[in-house]
Amino acid sequence: MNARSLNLVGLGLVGVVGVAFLVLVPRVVELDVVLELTVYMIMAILALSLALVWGYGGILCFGQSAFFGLGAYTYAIAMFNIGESTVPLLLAVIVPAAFAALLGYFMFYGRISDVYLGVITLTVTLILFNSINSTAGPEFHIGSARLGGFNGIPGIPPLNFPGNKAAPIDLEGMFYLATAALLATYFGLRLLLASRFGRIIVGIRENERRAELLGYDPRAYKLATFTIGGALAGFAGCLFANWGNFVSPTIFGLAQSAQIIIWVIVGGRGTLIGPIVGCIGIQWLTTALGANQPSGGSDLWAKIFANAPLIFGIILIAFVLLVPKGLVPTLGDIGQSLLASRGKGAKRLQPKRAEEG
Amino acid sequence: MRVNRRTFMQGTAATAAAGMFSSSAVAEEPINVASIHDLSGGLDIYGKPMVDAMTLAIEEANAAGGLLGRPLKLINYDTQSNMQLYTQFAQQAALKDKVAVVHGGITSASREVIRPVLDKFKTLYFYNTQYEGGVCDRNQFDTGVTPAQTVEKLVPYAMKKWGKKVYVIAADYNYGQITSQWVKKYVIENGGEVPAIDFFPLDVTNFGPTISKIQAAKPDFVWSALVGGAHISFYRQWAAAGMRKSIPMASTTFAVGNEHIVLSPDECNGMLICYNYFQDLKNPVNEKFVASFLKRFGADYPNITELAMGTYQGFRLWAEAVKKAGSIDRMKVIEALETGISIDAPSGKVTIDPPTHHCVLDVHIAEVADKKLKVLEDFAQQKPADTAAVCDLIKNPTDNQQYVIKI
Amino acid sequence: MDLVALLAIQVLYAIASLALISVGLAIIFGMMRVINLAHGEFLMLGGYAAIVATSHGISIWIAMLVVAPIVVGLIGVIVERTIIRFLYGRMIDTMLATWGLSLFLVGLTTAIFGNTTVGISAPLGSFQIGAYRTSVYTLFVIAVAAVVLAAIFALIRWTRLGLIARGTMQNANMAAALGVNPPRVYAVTFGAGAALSGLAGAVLAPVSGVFPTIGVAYVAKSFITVIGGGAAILSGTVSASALFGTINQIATFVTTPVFGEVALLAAAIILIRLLPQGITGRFFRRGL
Amino acid sequence: MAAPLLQTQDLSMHFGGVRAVRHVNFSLAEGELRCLIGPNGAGKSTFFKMLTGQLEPTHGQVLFRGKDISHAHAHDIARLGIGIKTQVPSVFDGLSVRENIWLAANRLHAGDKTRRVVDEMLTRVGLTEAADRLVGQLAHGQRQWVELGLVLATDPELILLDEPAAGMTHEEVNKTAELVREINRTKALIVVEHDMQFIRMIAKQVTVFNQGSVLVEDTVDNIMRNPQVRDVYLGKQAAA
Repeated sequence: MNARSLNLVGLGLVGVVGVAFLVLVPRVVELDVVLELTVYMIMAILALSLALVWGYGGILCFGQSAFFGLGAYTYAIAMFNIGESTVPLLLAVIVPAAFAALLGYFMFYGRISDVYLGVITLTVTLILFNSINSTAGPEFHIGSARLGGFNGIPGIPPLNFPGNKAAPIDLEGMFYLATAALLATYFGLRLLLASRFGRIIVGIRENERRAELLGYDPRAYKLATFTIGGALAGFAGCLFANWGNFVSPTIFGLAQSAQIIIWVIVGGRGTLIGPIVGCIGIQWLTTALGANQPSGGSDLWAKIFANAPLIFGIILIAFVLLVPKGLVPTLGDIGQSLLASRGKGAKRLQPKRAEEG
Repeated sequence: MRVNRRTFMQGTAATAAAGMFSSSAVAEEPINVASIHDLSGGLDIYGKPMVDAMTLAIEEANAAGGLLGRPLKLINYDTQSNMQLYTQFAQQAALKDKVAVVHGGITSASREVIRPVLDKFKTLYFYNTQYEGGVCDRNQFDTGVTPAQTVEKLVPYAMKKWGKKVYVIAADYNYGQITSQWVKKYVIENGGEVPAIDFFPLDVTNFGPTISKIQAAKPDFVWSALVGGAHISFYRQWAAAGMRKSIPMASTTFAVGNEHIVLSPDECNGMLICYNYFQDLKNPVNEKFVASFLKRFGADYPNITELAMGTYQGFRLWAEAVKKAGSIDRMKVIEALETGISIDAPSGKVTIDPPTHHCVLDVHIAEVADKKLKVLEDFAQQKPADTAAVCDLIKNPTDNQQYVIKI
Repeated sequence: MDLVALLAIQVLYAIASLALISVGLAIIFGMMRVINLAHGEFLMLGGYAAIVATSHGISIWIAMLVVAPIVVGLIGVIVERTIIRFLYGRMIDTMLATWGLSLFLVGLTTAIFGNTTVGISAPLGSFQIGAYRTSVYTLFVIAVAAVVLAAIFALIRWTRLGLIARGTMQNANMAAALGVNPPRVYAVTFGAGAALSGLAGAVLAPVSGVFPTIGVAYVAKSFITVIGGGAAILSGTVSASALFGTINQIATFVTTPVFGEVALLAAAIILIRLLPQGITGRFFRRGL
Repeated sequence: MAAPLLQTQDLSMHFGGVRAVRHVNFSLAEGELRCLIGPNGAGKSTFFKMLTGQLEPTHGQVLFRGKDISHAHAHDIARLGIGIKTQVPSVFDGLSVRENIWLAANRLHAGDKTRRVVDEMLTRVGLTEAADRLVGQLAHGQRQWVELGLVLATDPELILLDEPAAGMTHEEVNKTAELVREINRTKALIVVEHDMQFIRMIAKQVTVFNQGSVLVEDTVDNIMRNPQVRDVYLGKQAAA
């Protein structure tokens, strides 16, 4: 079996598992699990947005949450003003994308790279956090939507079927929507990465100078990648605002930005399935750590195990030091060497391709 | 202290009955009660004592034989100061754990996240924190004090003591914004003036320029509605600038967490505060409560807070209503609560106010004195007049919103 | 007039505290090209070290100026030996690992100290400027910043360690060429940066208080100061602190603390856009 | 005489106080093959970087077919038809050989045509066997060939080669010289080399750089005899 057909099998597998998941979950599990899975699916779309920007585009973005938050806020504000969800949904994609394009133009055409990109994107998301956080007063409103400052905007109306205000999408509907959106995002990105554009951005990530000397303008490609990433994150933000019916400035915070990075690191940079796995795994762990808290205990060990930042810190350090490629690529490597040893060299070891996954 | 004879009789009867059947109670299916609070992250200063109080309340109830002959099981969620988890855990509590009641939420933001979820999944909700007032929802009960109960008392008290010019500084979010408006209203009603209201986001730690501005305004005293760990540095910088001795301070947020323990006496002695509960309240119910609390959580426990007592009383009110209703069915318990149920709590008598679902309770003005809170004056049975101005759930049982009360 | 004097002190204080919280990071960045995202937690640990020491009866001055830097410096050496040294040359991985360290330290201090830690209050009292009072401690912080910067200047200018440091700042391979043992230089540098952070955290503890998550408030600002300043440790830190401190404090005084913060961050973005190598990448290129 | 393909006028590059390239006036005719020699640090690589837009000159101009490209972006210059093979191979290490060449060919061609061009190029640089291997895993010599393939696949008018024979075996040097001559049938080249044997195999005209400026420009044979060149360059090499 060669790399290409292996790839196709993988793609088919993801498709079958994805569709089976979509169809079966609401029939098999309780509503609370469906709701929880819904938010995992939404966050996985966010993870994919960074997987594209950082994993494939090589753009170190520490502020992906800025676009996620903008998407959520845009949807909320537009929804209170318009009341029918088609336009708000579109705006929730367009506004973050436009913002990403503006910021990207400023950065890439200013030849800012690497660490400085990280600093600027982080700073931007902190500015948004600070600014939105200080809009608690009644004077801060856009149309009929009050920004609410620290408290955020509660009671955001849900999406409705396009054009029909009276038919809001219910909880199960949200699950179908989120899961289908995740699958569509995944396959869409696979297509994008297999296209000329995708191969060029990977080339730019691998060696920007060489790509330039071949006649590609890295600035334009990075800008496009960053903008697509912003649009996807905004879309995820819109779904998130729908899921919880609220949005608050913590969506822009340092903790949220850190989380997205951790998902991608844990799952694996340079893959798509990795960040999805990382995202769902970490989200599940976060929930599990918060639920079933011992009450009234003062045992130090209990405190440590119930302590989310401590555990995440250890995970992040451990992955950077021990599994720097991330889970999925590392498992892939292990699998391949197992296959190779079983095949006793009868088949030549296939090279691991950078855009696998 | 007036004890309502009827509730007293019922209480003893229930205890006796539970005692008789306590052996069978263990075998019964437990009643799940959820606690959803921040136990890590920035807000855990507030969450920790609340959960401890909840734990004690449930252990006491179980020791007395449980409720309706069934033991109680506390399901404790830590939201890690993360709003997303409030939604998730409220969903889990309602759908997976099928709890009889949820106690939880600290900030107004977290309450507004939980409230619609529990409305949707028809699960009774108690919000036990002091807050800005105005929530009107038949599914929710609020056992914390609101500005009309505390600010209204503390403003004239402080003005009489110090003077009529009041500089207000507040945390920049709903609670701070609304509370500062109440302060302004009461100051003006009492013939004073408010030269400025300054708002600070919750993570601000540099107050140097503000302290200069306050000095320039020369107020008779400063009203603080600052909140959270970062804002503690205001009191530090204020004292370091030598201001504590020249301009005094009053607050309805100070010492809700652990501010007076973290700060040295030099930095906060003499500050006036006003709450429903103080650990040092002198009454037999409280003395017994404090003794058992300290026995359970250690004699060095920093401070049994206002919010801890809110949670304890919230649970007791609910338990009382369950006994009265003879069921944990949500509507039956709500109806029982709406009869105006009362308990004899450590803070004094606490009664549900049926139209607002808030509480009628005692408040006390106290002074910070060497890491203790010294009670100066008591005000019996204060009504939630602010929420009552906008909310009547008896007339409009389907009302469901948080009013912004016109001040 | 007295208001102007007061404002001047506050601007100086803002500059001094920015320089203090940034200089440890600047040393680690300038000499090792390591961006330490656990920097805020080093400051936080400095505060805790001072508090624990004072509660054991040690004089507050010794606790702040001696105990805190030693404790955090040692922690820095341990961190360098157990984590950082495996990641040299992998700038982004170092950032991520130190971000993990930052979360870990927040979690650990919360588990050990809880949230209620009795703070230390600012000693030295206050003084009068015209109609205003302000704390003497403010002046003390300014003085500490000045002394720290002067000491670093002397160290870099006149000692062998300083020679190595200057060499490394200009050419990363220089240290090896000078025949020094790079692992030791790195461990010492990282420890020294951590120790300065510990000192800064302790000195600022009486002003801003100490709680496990306070590092977050520091890290973004010091990060921006260092990047804005560029590679030269001293002139970079001083020039960026002066610029950002002034903007922040004046904007805060004229409007609100939020706007002060936003003005600082916006100034930083514009600065990095105009001078991607930082202030010293463009000016004072030969500075220290 | 026809207009030169490439011309520089008073071209200079300063880094802080260091003057890496000083007042260089250089001219290359259509179809010419020129060798650049000079000791390390003479400014040859900096000169190449200015020609390809990787550095913006401090003074002076670069004219390509009469068009001023001194301030153009690297990618625009590449599109005008200048390709460069750098001293240390600059390739896409994380991608396979085929993908590397594809990235170059893709700029000019589409679809099946691209695939055909890639296959041809793989044959031409002798990497058909290794087409699916990751470039990062190849030996140094093979990576040189990959880079040459990249440059050729973009079909430039002018190719700059920075030490193409460095680190090669004698046999490989011969093969490279042959390829360079073959390329020169259709394209102009500037080759930086130290290996005089190699230079003899390919070039007629040689330009000698020293301390940032052009020391002398002459035929290979004359250069070999020039005592000045011997002093600054060959003498040094002999001493080493």
